[in-house]
Amino acid sequence: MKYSYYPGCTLHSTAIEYGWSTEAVCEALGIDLVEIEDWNCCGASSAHSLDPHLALALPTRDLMRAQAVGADIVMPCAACYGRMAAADHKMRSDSAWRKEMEAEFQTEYIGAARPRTLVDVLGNDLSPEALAAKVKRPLNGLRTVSYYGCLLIRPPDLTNRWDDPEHPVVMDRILKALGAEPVQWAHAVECCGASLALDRADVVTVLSGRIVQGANDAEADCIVCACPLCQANLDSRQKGISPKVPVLYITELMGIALDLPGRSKWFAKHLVDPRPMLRRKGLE
Amino acid sequence: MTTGATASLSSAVRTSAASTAGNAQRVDPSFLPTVEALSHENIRRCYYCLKCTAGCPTAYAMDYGPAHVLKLVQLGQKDKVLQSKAIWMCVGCETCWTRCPNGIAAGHVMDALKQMALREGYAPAERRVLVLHRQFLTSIRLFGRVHELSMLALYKLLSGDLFTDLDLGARMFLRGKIPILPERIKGMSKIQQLFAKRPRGQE
Amino acid sequence: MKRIGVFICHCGINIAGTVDVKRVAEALKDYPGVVLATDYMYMCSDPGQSLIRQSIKEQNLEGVVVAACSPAMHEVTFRKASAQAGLNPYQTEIANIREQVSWVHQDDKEAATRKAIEHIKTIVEKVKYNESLIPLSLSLVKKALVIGGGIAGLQAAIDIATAGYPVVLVERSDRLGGHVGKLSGVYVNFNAARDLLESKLQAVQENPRIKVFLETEVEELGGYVGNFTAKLKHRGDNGGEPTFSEHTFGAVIVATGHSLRPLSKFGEYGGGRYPNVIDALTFERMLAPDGPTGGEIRRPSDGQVPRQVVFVQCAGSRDPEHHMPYCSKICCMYTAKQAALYRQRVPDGQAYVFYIDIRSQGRDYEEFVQSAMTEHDVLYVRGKVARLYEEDGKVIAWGADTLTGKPVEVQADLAVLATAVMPAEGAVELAQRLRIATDEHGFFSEAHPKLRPVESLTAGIFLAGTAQAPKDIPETVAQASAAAAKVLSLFSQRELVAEPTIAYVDEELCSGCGLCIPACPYQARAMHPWKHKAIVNEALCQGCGACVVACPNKACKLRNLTPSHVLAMMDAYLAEV
Amino acid sequence: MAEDRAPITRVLIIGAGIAGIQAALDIANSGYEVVLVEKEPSIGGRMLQLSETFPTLDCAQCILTPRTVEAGHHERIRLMTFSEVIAITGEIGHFTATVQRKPASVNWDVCTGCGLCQEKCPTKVASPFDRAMGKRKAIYTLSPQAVPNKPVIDREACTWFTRGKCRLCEKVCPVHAIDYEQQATTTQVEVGAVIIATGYTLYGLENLGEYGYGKIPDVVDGLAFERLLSASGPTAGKVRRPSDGKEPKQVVFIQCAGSRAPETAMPYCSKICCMYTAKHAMLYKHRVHDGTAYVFYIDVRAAGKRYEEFYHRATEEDRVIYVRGKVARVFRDGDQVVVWGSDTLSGASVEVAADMVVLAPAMVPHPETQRLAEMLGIPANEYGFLLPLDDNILPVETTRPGVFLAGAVTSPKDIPETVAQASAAAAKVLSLFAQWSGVPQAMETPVGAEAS
Repeated sequence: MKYSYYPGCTLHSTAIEYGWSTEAVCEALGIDLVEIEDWNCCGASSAHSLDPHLALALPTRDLMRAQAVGADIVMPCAACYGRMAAADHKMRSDSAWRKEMEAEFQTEYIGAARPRTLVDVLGNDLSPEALAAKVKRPLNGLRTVSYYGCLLIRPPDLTNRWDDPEHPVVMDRILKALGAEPVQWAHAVECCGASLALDRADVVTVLSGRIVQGANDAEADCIVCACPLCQANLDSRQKGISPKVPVLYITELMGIALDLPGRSKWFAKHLVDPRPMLRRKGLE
Repeated sequence: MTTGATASLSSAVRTSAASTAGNAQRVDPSFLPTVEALSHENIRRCYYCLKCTAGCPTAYAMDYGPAHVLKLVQLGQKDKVLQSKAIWMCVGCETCWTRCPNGIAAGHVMDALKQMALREGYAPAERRVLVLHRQFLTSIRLFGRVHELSMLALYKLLSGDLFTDLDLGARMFLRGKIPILPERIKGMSKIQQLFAKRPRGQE
Repeated sequence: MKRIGVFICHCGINIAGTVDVKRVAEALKDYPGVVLATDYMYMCSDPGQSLIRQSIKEQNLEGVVVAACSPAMHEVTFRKASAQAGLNPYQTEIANIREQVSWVHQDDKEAATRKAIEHIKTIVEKVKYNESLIPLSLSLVKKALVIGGGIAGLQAAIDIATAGYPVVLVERSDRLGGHVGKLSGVYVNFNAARDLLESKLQAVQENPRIKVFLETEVEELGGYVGNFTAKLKHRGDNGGEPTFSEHTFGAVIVATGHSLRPLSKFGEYGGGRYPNVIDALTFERMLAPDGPTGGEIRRPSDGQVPRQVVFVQCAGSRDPEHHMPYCSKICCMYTAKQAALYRQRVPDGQAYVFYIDIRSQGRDYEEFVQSAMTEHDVLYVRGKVARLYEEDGKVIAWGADTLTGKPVEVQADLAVLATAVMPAEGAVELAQRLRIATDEHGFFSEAHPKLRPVESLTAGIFLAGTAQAPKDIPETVAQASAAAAKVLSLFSQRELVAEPTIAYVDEELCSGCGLCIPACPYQARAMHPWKHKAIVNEALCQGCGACVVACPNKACKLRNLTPSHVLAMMDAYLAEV
Repeated sequence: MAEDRAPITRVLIIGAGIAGIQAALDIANSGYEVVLVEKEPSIGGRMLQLSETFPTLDCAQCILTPRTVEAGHHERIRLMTFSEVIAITGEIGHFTATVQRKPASVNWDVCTGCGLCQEKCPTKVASPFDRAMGKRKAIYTLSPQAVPNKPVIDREACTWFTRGKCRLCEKVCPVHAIDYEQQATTTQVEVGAVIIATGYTLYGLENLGEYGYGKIPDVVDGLAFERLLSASGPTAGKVRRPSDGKEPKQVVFIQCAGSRAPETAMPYCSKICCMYTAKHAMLYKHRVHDGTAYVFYIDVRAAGKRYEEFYHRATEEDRVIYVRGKVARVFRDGDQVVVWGSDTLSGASVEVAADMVVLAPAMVPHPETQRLAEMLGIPANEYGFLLPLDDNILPVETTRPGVFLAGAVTSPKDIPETVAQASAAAAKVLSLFAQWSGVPQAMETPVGAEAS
């Protein structure tokens, strides 16, 4: 299985453990990730907030460059996915815009490759049985709550409903295959506060705090997510919440289940250290 | 769009706080059609069911919920809308669009309103939000990718918000999550060309 | 040459606003055969019709062309007027200069005027070739079929049978009463629905002219007004093979009612996964004394009495993006009723109603909703609920408050969704079997939304109740009686009269090839048993002309639209172009 | 006593609006006789005053005129216009109604309806049919399409009756039909059943001082606006404001004028205003492309087939601006009418300097209906709407056997509901008559006998 790979800025920085674990897991599962050559930032919330042209042109450059690989573009970050999906949708639905962009980048847009999120690929292109067959250390007894946030599954006009926008199931399916015990909770699709992380930390503290509290109420051992910004917000805004809840990327848990080397380096990056919990569960 | 119909709006509608109906604020006639054109959203379809507000994660911290913003746009209340906190508090989570019975993406309207506010010189009600967005884009303009360290430093400096989350930043830094040196892409000339382009319709 | 009069209608400004009617009259005045060309404000009005009648007599007209609206509107009107003046009605034709000219060419008055002139000349040519025809007489079976045993079907059956005509009432399920039978009571006066229904059920049971078939559906319907043949399918006993029976009817009333949008369609409200998020009909059963809880309000998850109940209106209504664009009409009122009943039975409980607009339109309806708010202390909150989820045994509802514009959260024990009213299951398939039209949602289409609300577009088939559109019990009952009135009117005729402008076969030319038989969409063609010539079933033929096209020998013709007619019309038209 | 005589299979229908006409046609077309009484000189009622009808925008004249003409010419319908029922006695099967005909001052038996008298009459007065948006002569028909198309003289306006001068109509009438001496006449009709279909009138807007109706000429009611929109109305369908005949560029529509106001006017909802106001605003925009229409409302009540969609069309395609809130005050400012309201949704006060204001008045029953109800012993509610036996399952039946109700006489209703109810009332009458005239022939085969 070959995919064009768009890591996005955070996987080289604040979410470096997501980057490491993604690459390790994909390698172990025989997923060939071909990184887009010289990719640029998607523009994130800032571009679409301030400049509608940049908001589409920046990710379009990446879409154009990804065509060289000739496979679906996989990205671990939900926010990057949102921008790529918006840019791809615009290229497909607005021919005047497509012509303008084709001239801008001197490239024809074929549209054969579609932007997809990493969890979509891991949960849908790989059967749960195939995944389960590779599990070496089942995550027995690990109570997880899956957290999707917003842009992974919304808006349906752009995601084409690859998973249900109100009640997504893909992460639970993966976690079950890993032997974990996904728990139902109410906060799977609530917003963490997203880009207000720094400028309105008070809002993020309220929103993320509510989600983390929800995980505690569900007696979950950890929150499982698939977005660097969500992870950072949930991981960093736990003041006053007890006990603190580790927030793990789904690829990190896959790394444990597949018994991949070098894991401790990933967990050291977390603000809420997951290692005591993992130790307790015999999963370190 | 409807120049005729809306041209007459200005002479007809004034609004104000209830007590001062006499010296009500005048309305920019082109407001509604302009916002519709910029956002590509059909705001007239809103019948104000409030489902967007009810589900909006940040509405509690807004001065007007998203439904109110749409209503004020319908009523041509330009100043109120462009001076509002609401437009800066929207995080673009697309929850409103997902659920709206009339298919309106209120978040896209919020974006159009932010851009309009900037272009027309309205002071942003949430200045720090704007500063962060700007530093984020600056980072892309300089490197093609975001470099957190320089972006955050500039943000702290420009927003005046020097002390919040310093410990958090330090913890992140210590865990090696914030690289010191930026990654700079090769195709910077194209990126800078894109930045140099004024978006159409916004000159 | 035939003496033809041309009458041009202004239709107020509908025609005259675009077409220069004076010029049209002037242009037609000297056209060959035309002895009179005149215009009038409303030709369909009494003076307009008098003008036609008078002109026929004074000018000895042998043909009339009325240039006006679509013949679907007033062909009958003007043919009747001609007949009153002694002219064979089939010598009168309509030139449609409204729908086909003025309404579609409003921005080009000059072209519209020219087109109107061309159009009228074409019809004048047609009239020159028209024969005087006599309407056909068809037999009439004075027995009605009512499909659906809800309150609408019951009422229609009672009214027809009381007037003395036999009725067959078929019901798909194993009991009569439909949705009304499931309700706890009706709004405004809380009268028990059971009692209301009982009086109707009794009337049906006691009337010897009503034959009820339960567990029965209409498998096929053939024939035409006055002479429908229906094949009914009766469910077999204990899962056995179904049995069939055939009947003839003169008229059919379709009263198949409605269904509700399933909870699974509402992802943001849990999509059916939360036991304490229920639909209003389930709550209705909870309120009903003969329901599963004996009238006690107990939430499904644990049988506890809910202390906080959230009512969510417009669940799937007024939502063109995800659900149904229309308003379901009944929810505002039954929600007020349910909330008031809840407060009566759980006096220390709190009821919240989330709504968009309160639609309480009927006698005492407004007052009823007001009393729910003021006397029963039901809290009305304006705004659609964005999300419902269960947490810690509570149903959390996220709404918004109009006045503050801020989100509000209610921690409830039970949520009741007023789900959208949808057509009954299988409505579209039934419509196809009956050959009647539905709208885009599957509700049966009435002949005219204002003045023919209970007639379908197929003669002899009438509509009653929610099968046509969402409506409440009073409206449904009135509509059912109205449909019955149409049947009674029909049955009061001695025989049926049908249009003679249908196909005929020129036996000299027919080679008996049979190509016309499959070409006919109305099963009106057959082969004569021994002559080896095609024949026309005059009752079924609709005059569509498909056989004319199919016939290789030009043996099939339409009365008053023969090749001579068409060629003359083409000549007139092309002469103008 | 009544048992000795066979019941009479003839119906009296009081009121010849769309309800009365529909019931009359249903019954007459089933072979029974109808006496149709109307107090105006011609039939058609309110619907004939309308321009176009929601939600299809069919022109009201176009769809109604065939019915008025059919009723006017029907061999089994006896029209008694310009007449009122002043007494009814008897029981089901044998009612005797006394019908009083007002003096038309024209001998209708000889009048040909040529219209010359109306053309020549020198006296003009505000036309009530046009809601004073236009004028009519002292000798008049309601409209050129009137059924019957015979004029009457308005004795309060005619200068012969007021000042003893003129008699011009008498001079010009080619058939000598004018009869200034004509007296009221009474006729007794014997019927077996009665349908009351007296419809509605409009709440007196003068009572709502804050809206300035009756004081400010450019504040009109919805029915007056219908006449302005009507192709056959006083302005031939052009929207012109009453004060100076100018085309209004800003029009404010105020819903619930007298409805939903338990303390100050009527507590009930008048049901039709939301839809006709949406239609008014829409038609106004069709006529005045550069105009702006505002609708002040409390709740938008668009419950009916394709009604919600119609309302959406008004806001979306025709760009009508909806403001949620009742208007507090309307006053004159120069040649403008200023409207003070507030938008409850945004919390903002809204002030519109309009050129014209259209109020949607509450529907109330005709005062005469009360008298009829008393004569027949039929209960009415406190506002005068007549009460059926049971709202849900006996919506057209009354406490008085043989007397039925149809249309807005029981509560505000729109046209399709009225038409359905009229046919329902007809069904009840047809059922009775069928029983009285014997079971229809060939009915003896037991039903379902041929079932295999």
